[in-house]
Formats: sequence, structure tokens, C-alpha cells
Amino acid sequence: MAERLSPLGAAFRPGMHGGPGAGPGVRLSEVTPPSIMEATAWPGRKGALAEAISAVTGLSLSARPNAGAVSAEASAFSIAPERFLVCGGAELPARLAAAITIETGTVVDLSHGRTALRIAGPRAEWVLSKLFAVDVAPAAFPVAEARATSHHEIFAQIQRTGPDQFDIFVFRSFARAFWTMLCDAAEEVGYEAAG
Amino acid sequence: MLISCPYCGPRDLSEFSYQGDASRMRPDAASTDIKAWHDYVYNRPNPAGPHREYWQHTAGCRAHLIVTRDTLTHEIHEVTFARAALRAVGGRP
Amino acid sequence: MSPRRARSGGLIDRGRAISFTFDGKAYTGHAGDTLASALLANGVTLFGRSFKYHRPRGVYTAGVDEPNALVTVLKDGVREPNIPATLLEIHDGLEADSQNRFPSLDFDLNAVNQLGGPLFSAGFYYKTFMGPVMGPLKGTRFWMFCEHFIRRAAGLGRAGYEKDPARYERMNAFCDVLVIGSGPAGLMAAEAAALAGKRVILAEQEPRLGGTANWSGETIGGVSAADWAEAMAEKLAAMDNVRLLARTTVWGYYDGNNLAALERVADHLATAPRGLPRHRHWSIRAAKVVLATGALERPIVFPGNDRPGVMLAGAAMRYANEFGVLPGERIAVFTNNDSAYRAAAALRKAGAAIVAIIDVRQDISAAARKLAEEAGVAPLTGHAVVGTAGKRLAKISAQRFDAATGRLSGDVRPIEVDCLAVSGGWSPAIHLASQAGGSPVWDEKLSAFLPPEPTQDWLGAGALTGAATTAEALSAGRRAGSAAVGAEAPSSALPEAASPTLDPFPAPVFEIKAKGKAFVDLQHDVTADDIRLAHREGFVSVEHLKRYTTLGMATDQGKTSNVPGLAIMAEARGLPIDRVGATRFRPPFAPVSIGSLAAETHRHLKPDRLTPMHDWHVERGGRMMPAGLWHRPMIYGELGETVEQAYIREAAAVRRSVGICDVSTLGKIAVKGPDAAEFLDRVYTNVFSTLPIGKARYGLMLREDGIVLDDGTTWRLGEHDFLMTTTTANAGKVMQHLEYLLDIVWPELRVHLTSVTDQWAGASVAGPNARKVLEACITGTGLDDAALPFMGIVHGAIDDVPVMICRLSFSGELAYEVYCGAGHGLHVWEALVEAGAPYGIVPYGLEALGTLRIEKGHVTGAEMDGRTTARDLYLDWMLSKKKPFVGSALMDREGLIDRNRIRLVGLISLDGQPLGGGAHIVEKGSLDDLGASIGHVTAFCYSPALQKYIGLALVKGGKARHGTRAFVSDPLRRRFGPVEIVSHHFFDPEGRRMHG
Amino acid sequence: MAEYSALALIRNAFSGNRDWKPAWRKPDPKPAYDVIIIGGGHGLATAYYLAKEHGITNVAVLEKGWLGSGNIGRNTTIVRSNYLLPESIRFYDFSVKMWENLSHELNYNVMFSQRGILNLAHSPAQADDYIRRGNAMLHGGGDAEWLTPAEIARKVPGVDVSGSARFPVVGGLLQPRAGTARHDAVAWGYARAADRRGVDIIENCEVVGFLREGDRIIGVSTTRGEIRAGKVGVAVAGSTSRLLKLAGIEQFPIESHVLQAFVSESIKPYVDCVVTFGGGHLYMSQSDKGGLVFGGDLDGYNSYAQRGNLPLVEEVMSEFVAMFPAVARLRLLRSWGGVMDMSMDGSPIIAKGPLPGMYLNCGWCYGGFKATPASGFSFAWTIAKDEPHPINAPYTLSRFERGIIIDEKGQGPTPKLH
Repeated sequence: MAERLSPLGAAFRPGMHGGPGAGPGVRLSEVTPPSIMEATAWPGRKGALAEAISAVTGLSLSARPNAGAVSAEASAFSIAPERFLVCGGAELPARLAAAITIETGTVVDLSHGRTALRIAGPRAEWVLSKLFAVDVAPAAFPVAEARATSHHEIFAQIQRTGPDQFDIFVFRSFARAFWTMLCDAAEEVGYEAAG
Repeated sequence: MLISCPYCGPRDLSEFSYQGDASRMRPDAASTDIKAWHDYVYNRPNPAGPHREYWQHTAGCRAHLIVTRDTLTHEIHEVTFARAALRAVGGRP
Repeated sequence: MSPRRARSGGLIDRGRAISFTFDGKAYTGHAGDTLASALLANGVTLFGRSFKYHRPRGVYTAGVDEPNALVTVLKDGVREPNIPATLLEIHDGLEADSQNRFPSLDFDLNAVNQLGGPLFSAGFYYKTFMGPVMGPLKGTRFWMFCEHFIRRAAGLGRAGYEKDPARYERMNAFCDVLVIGSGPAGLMAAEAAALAGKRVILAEQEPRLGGTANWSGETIGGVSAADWAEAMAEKLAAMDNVRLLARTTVWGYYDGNNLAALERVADHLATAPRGLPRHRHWSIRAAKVVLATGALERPIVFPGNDRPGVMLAGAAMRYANEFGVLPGERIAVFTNNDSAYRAAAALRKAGAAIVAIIDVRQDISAAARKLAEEAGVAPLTGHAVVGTAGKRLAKISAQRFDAATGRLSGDVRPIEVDCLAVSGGWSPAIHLASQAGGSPVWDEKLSAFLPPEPTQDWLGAGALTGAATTAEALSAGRRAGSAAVGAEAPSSALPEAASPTLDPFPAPVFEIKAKGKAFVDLQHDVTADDIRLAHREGFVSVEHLKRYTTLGMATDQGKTSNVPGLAIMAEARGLPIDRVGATRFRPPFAPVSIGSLAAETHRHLKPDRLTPMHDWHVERGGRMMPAGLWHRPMIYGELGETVEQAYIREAAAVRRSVGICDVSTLGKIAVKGPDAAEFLDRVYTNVFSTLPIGKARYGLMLREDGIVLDDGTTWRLGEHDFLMTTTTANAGKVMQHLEYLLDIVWPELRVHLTSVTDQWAGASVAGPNARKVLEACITGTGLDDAALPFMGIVHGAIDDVPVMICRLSFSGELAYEVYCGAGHGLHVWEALVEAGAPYGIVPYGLEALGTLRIEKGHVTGAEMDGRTTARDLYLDWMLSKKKPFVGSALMDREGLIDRNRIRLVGLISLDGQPLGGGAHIVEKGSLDDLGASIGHVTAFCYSPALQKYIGLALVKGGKARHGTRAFVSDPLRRRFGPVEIVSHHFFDPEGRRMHG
Repeated sequence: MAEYSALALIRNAFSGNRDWKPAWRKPDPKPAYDVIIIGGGHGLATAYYLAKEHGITNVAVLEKGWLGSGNIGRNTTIVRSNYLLPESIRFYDFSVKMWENLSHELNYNVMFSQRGILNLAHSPAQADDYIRRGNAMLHGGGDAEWLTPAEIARKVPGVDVSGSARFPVVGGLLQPRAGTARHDAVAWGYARAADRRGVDIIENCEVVGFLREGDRIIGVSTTRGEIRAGKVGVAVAGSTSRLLKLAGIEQFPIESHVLQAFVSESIKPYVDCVVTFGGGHLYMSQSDKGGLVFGGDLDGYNSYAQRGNLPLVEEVMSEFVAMFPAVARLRLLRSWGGVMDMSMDGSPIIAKGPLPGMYLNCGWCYGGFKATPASGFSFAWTIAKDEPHPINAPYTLSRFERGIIIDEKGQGPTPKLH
């Protein structure tokens, strides 16, 4: 089957850019996983949904707001009161659809609809603060939590996947615009765009 | 103004969409009482003081919230999920 | 050595010389100088011209309150007008020009305005320039003629038209405590909060932290106050939980403890490093705020108080202590309070001669007397300054004065001076506190407004709250810092501050009434007499005073003039000052660059939204146009083609053979759940629960008021699984509408909605050969009428990519919408184009799309404009009578079923000319005699199928006019011509082609 | 009475400006009037026309604060009639014609300057919309012109007409007869002219209740005592719902919303006409003092607070620099908020009722200032004759129930969008 194309196009320019020279403040990359699913529970069924997702992905997922879990193969984050964003391999959509019955909730395949961009490095919090009005300090936004927010018109789900690392899921059609803005914001601290 | 979304926590006003007065009562779908429909669609109490109103956290979890806010001071007294609250009373606030 | 630079002292870096120009002339200053201090050091006293009378003006303050010394900075190839020289740090290569003068600062022709002084009294323009009632200048003409000159004389600096190349940036911040002001109180507050482990932001508008400590000349903790402040700043800077923001003015206090601040990141640099913004706009959400914003000195109003060489006493002291600059060599001090005595002593110590201290009070404190001794002069108590002389100040006149009655007596005594330092007391900088909410409180003894009781989460400390001494500021600051974080105050001893025990209360003297113009608002040239005139004419409330005289409306926002102005009005009215009213302060505290607030959007207003096939369109000559945030091809231009030729070619190709169009921008919503069908029945006017799996149906939605909201097709993919499409323009609106209904109106329904617009790339393949094109590349499904009937859906693959195909038509041709995962969109698109090559497949843009739909009479946003009903558009057949739906209750109100409403028709141009979108329809008339409009053209095109210009229109009566003649009337573009009103179904009304 | 003129100005200049008289008296309220108008904005114009056109001079205008403290003194001073729907064109064109003679009529220079208003269009669809509007104006007897981007660049230097703009300008609709006026002068001019005709203008007089006889309104109780009246007009845009509650009307098709306005620092003449940005929502003009006066969308929620929010400030500035990229280098001097009477279709209500003895003038959204003369004129007519003038006949209260909506923006009953 054909390769899935990145939406970044020519806006993706690998290498070092901007900044004062003493190494990049952040590293920027596209990390869209093979599968992205949105799973939503009926009222009162979020726990059951979390269990079903855990069973499929091997993650240990709780129903706590904003909480998530990450493994080498998969990740899942709560993104709304009854909703999770689940990422994984190519087989995920079919397995998740099978595991989540209509009595628990529904799943929607967004593998092509969302693009994940990663910002990592010592100045990641600083650069993100230029774009998002959420508190990114570690105490307020710990590792393995997610935030749904937006940069102007661009809706974004931000997952903290490491002390200095965030994965930002944006709508595919906005990915190039957002990438450009991310690069622009990172210019002050210097960035490396990497594949 | 910051609104404390019960799911996302306190967020900037710009993440929310105002959906207006939360005291309006939609007539039964089959009702042909034009007066009642007119009141629902067009009339508002528009109080100066505490106001129960709907906000959607459009740029966040997308849930609708019932916010009690003072229209004289913009102080927010209470925020709850709309759907849960309305389900609890059978859709009739 | 500059003539006015003191031999030693000041915090400037004497080792670093900096060159700059003012009005083209080169000067040298030192690192740490402002433009004001550097020019003063060079002996410059004339800085600008006033607003109305173009009077020469010198620098009056040393900070944010400057009314006079405004300059235009020329940098980055653009002009930045109205920058106070007192806030402008010099850097190598700085170019600044004076303003509001012609031809030069020294000789300004407009100074002739001064001669007409009494004529240009407050509000004079309301009383004249109305012109004759009759004749050619009646109406507004005479006024507009006069206004032309008034506008040219008014205004301050000149702005440029070149795009500002600078970078601006927004920064979001969160903290437990935001401390505003880094004087002794602010530093202590920040330290106390930081030691408790809380996140602290300390904002200071000056480049150097310390506030008054940098120029008070006091000692704190046994060292000079400036050194103490520096040590404190270093200590705070070393703490992880503290962010220090120098050059940062907190200018707005908004609801929910959201504060706005402007950081001047690069203004002081000759060239900004790459990626660094010029200004950074901080939006700060603070759990608590400590306001330690200090106090601003205010003048006494007296005749000639605006002459270059007159300045505030605190400013003169600051120039001496912080910048090592003497504002004069022979200085007199004029005061109603003790604080000016410190200035006198400091100026003397820096090397100036203090020739007189003129005090309106009869009795002064011992501490003040001692300071006068240090200044080397015996104070002239019970006296007042009644006049000044000299092009730049050369002489002042003093006279005996009774502070209780305001009466002058005795001989006028001339005193030769080159600088007069004036103090009329201090006004706490309550601006932010007032913005936060509540009314300021007048303190009779301090003759000042104190901050209101907090209505948001802030605490005040220091001079803001009326604290008179540094010792008080230190302890209040620490208390506030601790209280803000709910911690015990640090146990360490407070640093000791040694300051003289001055009398904190000024004499309530605001104005010396004598002959001559006495200015209250220096920048707007509002005099004390103007205020009395306003009173005489009944403009007596503080707001009327402001509006009638323009007092306090200038760029300094009345920081020096507010209280004296109120006091003069209060006296005229015979009321205490607080009964006249207090000004309500509004954001911003000080002017803030518009670019900083636009931040990164200055470079690109809105993000670009691109379909998966975007780059292909651009490469193939697609002329892209905005459709909301999307970019869509309008046409694919071939060499030498006009837009019209291009769309005709594209549309004709679709009718003749086959075309392909990117429809990825259509809104797409996954509607899932056991109640999905029921839900759709409620939101659409027609029925969806009967739709079989694998079929699509066209649907119409209304608003609750019965007006059309949107249309589109919805596909049933499973029992509980629908894919709804919306128009591109209304995708977001429809999503919100549906979410609202589910959350609030029918919370019991089990339906989930997800926007999948971006998940799917969509290509519409249309034309008689469409099926052949698809058959050439599809696998896994048949496409004949049995496998894929009209409005049917099949799944298959194109070049191994899974696709979903729905046979539906917007063009009236046999057509298919091919959907695949967006990441495969370009791949599938290219496969389709390749498969279409034998049939001459043509990509078509929005213009051709529009042409095809007009020929078919399909409606879009131009017809569904938020005012039309289903009946207006002849879509009544879609209004189910079997069930209620959103909008069904109100759609039959009398006004919405009126026979005379404008309704959809088709138009054919009878003169072979285009119809023009937005043209109106009339029954009769001409361009010279416009008839009554009976409707308007919503869309038009040249129809390749009909070989005519045709259009859609909304016309009164609608169908009833079919077969009649009318005229298209477009006087705006000088077009008038005959049309025939016909059915909007122009082409193949039976729909044979799309079913074929 | 001191007639205002150039001669009077010179005469007074020689006498030290000591002889000017108060612009209006400050009388105590009388126990009863023929007509009371609540609200010192449109109410001033109403009182003036009651006296002038209908000879009804036993009139009081009650203002709760200082005169002009309501929206008449808090707007961005634009006067125009560039509307789409025939009802609106008729009404606002009538108003513009009154503006053209207002300074003479009032003997007070309200500084109405017909510098024109230019609406920039940024897509072919928007251009069609604006052309439709321009043609509607011309057919309705008004004035309009269509400008190309090149003509726009000549008329308004500094506007970004480049193809690289995010929303490139494709044309613009100009109404040459539109312009700006000095808002305070309008309030003061009407107050002075009404006062000279015998109307009592009573400041600092807040209405706290209505006097009733059964259903009928027969006066008001105020912070300065009870005042009886044959007829009571309510013209309190921004506070309509509050006032009607005092009369027992709990529900009404009005929401109160905050609109912020902004002014930059003063600069030399920079832009001559009023310009609006179609790539968002923004309007701007330059005042005679030199400040760029501008505004955008509502803050978007019910409010009586006259306090704006920060995100909206940022949004407005973004649009401003998109339209005029050079203004990034200028500075915002002041912002303020006003409370708007947002109606359900964006059009006003000027009608008799809803209670006997009461007359209502409200729902101006943020377009009330330009309407002041026509609003006052037609409201006075309605009060005097107990029937509407043809120009305000469509602006009924019953139109919502009857579905005879006058929705210029096509946004439906969502007040924040009008």
C-alpha cells in the first residue's frame, strides 16, 4: 500500500535553525503514529472503556481526567470527560473496534485526521508557552498527562511524554501551519528539525 | 476572565464559546404553542447580577458547562457539566 | 565632558560611550542613560512642542509620566512616534527626532497659535466652524474645510506607512504571585513569597530593578540603597522559582487575575539577535498580585509652569542620583511638601547651586530645615512662584503667599535660575488597582487617592498605599509577599533603612493664581482657566471636565495633571475634591505597542488550512483563494487564459467528458451511537432513520427560528454509524449546533460526534466518463448501477489504497465522491488523474464548480444567507410532515410564509452580458432612474451548456415570475440590462445525466 | 442666550471667556411632566424633537449619571447608512440626511465630517455581498461606490492590498456621505438645544421604579423623588432589561453585551476615511485630535460591567495590523467598554408599549450613535402621535413573534453575533 504522506511538505526543513548557536534549545519532529483512534464512552462507562483500551493495548489506563499511559507500542490519553485518544500500530483500529461494544461506547478512526508533532529539549516549556495558554510547569502538567487546548484556530491535544518532551496532536489540515509557527517560535532558542 | 472547566481546569476565556442563558426551557418538540417557542427562542431575562449560562469549552474538552457568573462583576460562582446536570433532571433545568 | 554631567555618581557606565542623534545632530551619552538624561547631560533643554499652542517644552519628568519630551524613533526603516525620551534607553546608532514642529524644533511656525490663546479656549470648536446655512458651503462642507487644517495642526508624531518588519511575540505565564514594581516594597514582597517556595514573577518597567532605591540616596541594610537593590535582584535571579522581568510594564488588570504586561525585549539593542522579538506581550495568570507600584509626583500649577527648565523635583533628583546629570546649574525648588528638600540636598551634593527653596507653607519640619541647610540655602517659606521667563528658563518670580487663602501679596521677587524643580505632592500609582475594580479613596491628609478595597486577589505595599518611608515600604512589602502565599513572614531581621523623618503630608495647595497661562495638562495644553471655563459652562463632573477640555486624554494619560485638575474644579465648585469624583482608570496603564498585542499574528493573521492535494493544485497552476481558513483552487489557469475562459473550459470538460475536483474541505462529522438515526431525524427536516445502510441522502437543517442553517449529504455506513457532510463554510457552526443539542436539549440520546473533516481526502469525479475513469483504477467493487446506484456507497481500493465511493452529484453529471485517508489523498488523486488521462480529465476549481451548480440550480451559501427559508429556496419537499424537527415550530410564522418574500429563480441574460453577483433586479428603470429593487443576483456564470450568461436570484414572488422579463440593475458597476426570469433548474431538469 | 458663532468666540476672547453661560440648566425635577424620557442619549434627541416638531415642551429627560455617560459618549463615532435591507437603508439614510444639517439646527458644532466609510472585501463571495449592499443603497436612494484595490491603495495608504495578505483585498464599498461626528458634542448639542426650548434635563436622577395605575404607567420614582407623567419614554440602551424589570417585564428580546473600543496615541493625519476590515471584524477612523479610533467584535457574553477582556483586545489588534501593517509600531493609548443593547435580529425596537403609557426605544446593538437624530425624531413622533413614523414602523416588538425579522447579518436569534 502507498506510504502515508506527511502534511508538512516543504515546510519541513531538516537541520539546525535560528538561535544563538550554543546547541539547539529544542528538537522538533513529526511523530504521527500508524493509528490514532478516538474512543468515547457513554455516561458512566468511562471506566469500562479504559479497561477495554487497556486490554487491547496493554497499557494500564485510568479514567482520571487528563491522565494517560505510554508504552513503546501504544499510548492512550484521556482528552475529554468520556473520551480517550488512543495511538498504536496498524492493527489497532480493528482490535479496538472489536473490543469496544456499542454498550460501552464508540470508536472513530483518526489515523489520517491528526498529525503528531514532537517538541523536546531544555527550552520546550518556554517555546510552548509562546503558543499555548496552559501551564506547562512540571508540577502543573506532569509527565503522562494531556491537555486539550488551542493556538488561535488550531485545536491541539498536548501530551507530556517526557520531562522535556511534548507530543502535540493537531488537525492534519493545520499541521503545516502549526509546524511553521512552532519553528518560528523556536527560532529564538535555536531548533533542530529532525525526521 | 478564566473559567474553571471541571475537566480541564481553569482556562482562558478565549477557549470557550458562549451559548447564552441557561434558564430557557425548550418546549416539547411536538408543541405547536408559538408563544412558548417564541419565548424560548427570543426572550431573555438578561439579569444584572448572577446569571446561569451555557459555555462550551470548544478549544478544550468540548463539553458544555453551566456557569453561574455575575454580569456586574464577571465573578464566576459555579461551574458544572451541563449534560450531566441536565440528564439528572431529565433534560429540564 | 558634557556640560551638565556631574563629575561622579549615578549608575551609568561611564566607561562606555554611546553615540546617537537627535534631530540629526550627533551626541554622546553613556550606557545606562535614557535619551532624556543623555540630552540633558549635553545641555539640551528643548525637547518638543506642545499639542495645541506649539509652545517649546523641555523634559518634565524622568519616567513613564512624561508629558513633554516625546520623540519619534527611526529604526528598522520605520517610524515609531510619541516615545517618551525618559523611557528611551540610548544605544549606538539610535536616531530620534523631535515632533509636532515645522520647520524646526527651535522655530515652529505653528507657535503662532499661542497668539490666539483665548480664542482657542476649551471647547471653542463646538461654538464655531459651522459655516453658512445657505449656499455652496452649507451642510458639512465649511466644517470639513476648516477641519482639514485643524487635523494637520493637531496630532503629535508622524507615523509611517511601511510594514513594521519587527517580530512580536506573546508569552503565557502562570504564577502564585505576581509582584509589580521592584522598589524596596516589591523586592521584599518577591523575596518573602519566593522563600516560601512559591512561583514568583517580579515585573519592573525600568531596565534596572530597585525603583526609588536607585535614586533615593538612602542606605538600606548598611549599604547604598542601589547596591542593596542590586544584591536583592541577584539573590532573586538565582532562585529557580522566580522570574525577573525588567523593562516590563504591567499595563492591564483583567478579570480573573489575568494581567497583561509589555516587555521591551530589544528596543535598547542596536540590533536584535535573530529570533528575539522586539516586544513580548505577557499574559499572566496570577493566583495573587502584590501591587508595589509606588507613587508619581505631581506639580503645582502656576503661570509659566511649562517653560523648558521647569521639571518635577523628584525627576531632577533622579537625574542627579541615577544618571549623574544636573538638570541645571542654578536650581530653584518650589514645593508644598517636604520631599522636594531631599531633591535640593541631592542636587547640591551632585554639584548644582541651589539658589532658592520656595515653599508655600509657613512652617516646615525640622528634617526639611536640615536638608535645606545641606542644600546651602534658607527656605523662602510662605512664598510661591508666580511666573517664569526666558526662552529656556532664565528667571522665576516669587511672591509672598498665604496657603490658607491662596492670596498673593508683597513685591514680586525675581530669581535667576536655569532650572526650577517643582513638587506638588505625590499620587500613589493606583492605576492597576483601579482597573481591578472598585473606587479609589480620597485621603485628605495625603491629598491623594488611595487604592480601593480589593475586589480581586491583590495586596498593596509601599508608596501605593501611602507609606511615607522606605522602612515602612520594606516591612509592608515583606508582609504582603508572605500574606500573598499564606506563609509566615521570614524570620530574618528587616534590613534597616536610614531616611530623614520628613512630614509626609503636603499643604493642600494645587494652584498659584496669578497672571499668565498656567498649565494643568502640559501635553494637551489645558490651562487652569480652561477648567474654570468648563465649570462656567456647566461641564462640572470629572468626566465632563475630561471630555470638554481634553484634560488627561493625552499620551501621558494625565499622570501629572489628574489631581491638580480635579482640585481646581473642586475649588470652582466649592466642593471637596472627592465630591467632584475620581477618574476611573482603564487599560493600558501606559501606551503599549499595537504590534505586541497582535504578537505572532502580525506576520500572518490566520493559519493556512490545506487539503492533502494542496501542493498538486499549486504546481498545476491552481489560482488559490481563501475559503474561510482553507485555500482552494478558483481555477487552474492555462497560459493566456482569463478566469472566465478557464472556468468555461473546465466546466465544459465536465459536461463533455470528465473532470475532477478536490472536495476535501467539506465538513465531515462522524455521528455514532444507538440513537444516531433518531438524532438525525430531529436535526434534519427530512427523515434519516429509514435510510438503508450503504446509502446516502441529501439533508437540510434549519435553525430554531425556522431559517435554513445548512445542507449536505449524510451517509449511513452502519446501523449506528453515519457520516454527515456539511458545507465547507458551515462545518464548525454545524458541529457546535449538534453538540449543543446533544449536551443540552437531548442529553438522554446516546450519540457521539467526532469531526473527521481531516481524516478523509475527497475527490469528486464528474462527467459522462466518470464511471469509466473509476473503473480503470478501482479494485474490489463493481460500479455498475446494480452495485452502485445513485446515492449508493461502496468500498474498494485504488492502487491498493482503501477508498469509499458515494455516487452523488452536485454538477448534475454522473459523478462520484471518492474518499480515502487524507495521508493517501494525493496518491489516490494522482491515480484518478492518470486513469482519466485517456478521457482528457480536467481538474476544475471553485468557479467551474459554481458554474455547474448554477446550471443545475443547486443552492449554496449565497442563497442560504441566514435569512432564507426552505420555502424561499423551493426546498419545501424536504420538510417532513411526519415528525417535528429543529425549526419546525417557528418556520410557519406569518412573516416567513409571506407571498412577497424574495424566492429563488433563475435568470438568463438577454443582452449577452454577464449578470454580476450582487446586482439587483428591477421591473423597470435605467441607470439614471433606478427602479425599485425586487431582488438580487446571488450567483452568475457563463453557462457553457446553455451558451448564455445565466444566474440565480432571489426575487419577490419567485416562481410566479417565471417567463417574465425584468432588468438586472447594478448601478455600482454601471451595468443595466434585460433578463428573463426562469426556473432555476436550467440544465437537464429531469436529472437524466446523473442517473445515466 | 449666547449664540455660538465665530463672532461670539472673538467677543468672548476679549473678555477673558468670562461670559459664557452653562450649556444647559440644572433644574430640580418638577412633580409632573407631559412626557418623561428616561435616558440621556437618544432621549435628548427625542426631547428636542418633541419640543421642536410637536410643540411638547413640558418634558423631562432623566439621566442616571452625568449627561452623556451612556453609549452616546462611549462609541467610535461612526455615522453611516451602508445597510442591506430596505427597512434599514430607509431609516439610516433619513438619519444621515439629518446629520448633514445637525450643527446648524442645534447651533452647536457636532463636527459631522463626511469623510466616507470604506468596507474592504476579501473574497469574491464577500465582494458579491458588499456589491449587493451597495446596489441596495443606491436603489434605496443612498450613495455608494465600488473601489478596486488600486483605488483603495490610493485613497487609504497603508492598507495592505498586496496579494500576500492572508485575506487579499479584492475591492471595497465606499459610502462617501458617511463619516464621523464628535460624540460628546452630539449629547451636549441636543441637551443645550432641548434646554433652550424648555426641556428639563435632570442629571444624577436614576429611575428606581414605575408609578402605575393598573397596567398603565403614570410616572416614575427616582433617586430624586417621584415624578408623574402623561407618557414615559424609555431609551436606555444597555439597561433596557433592567428598566423593564422595574415595570414587571421579566423577559425581553434583548441581551446586554460589552463592546470594547480603542484609541491609539495621537499622530499626524494618517487615514482620512473610516475603514472596515472584512477579513475579520474591525472598524477604524482617525479623530480630529489624531488618535486612531477602532473597535471589533463584542466580548461575547452578557455583561453590565463596562469591563473588557484581554483575548478580545488581542484579537482586535491582530486584525488591525493585518489591515494596516504599519500600525504595529504605533501604541494603544486607551481602551474602554460600553454595554450594548443586543436585540435578537440586530435591529432596534422603536414602538409604543409594551405597557400602556410606555414607549420603548432600544435594541441598538452597536449602531445606535449614527441613529441618534432619526431615532429621536421617530421616537418623538411615536410618543406625540401614538403611532409610528413610516421610518420606524418596521421596528416593532411584535416582529419576532410574527417572524417579520430584520436581520442584516443573517445570524438569527444569537445576539452576540449581530
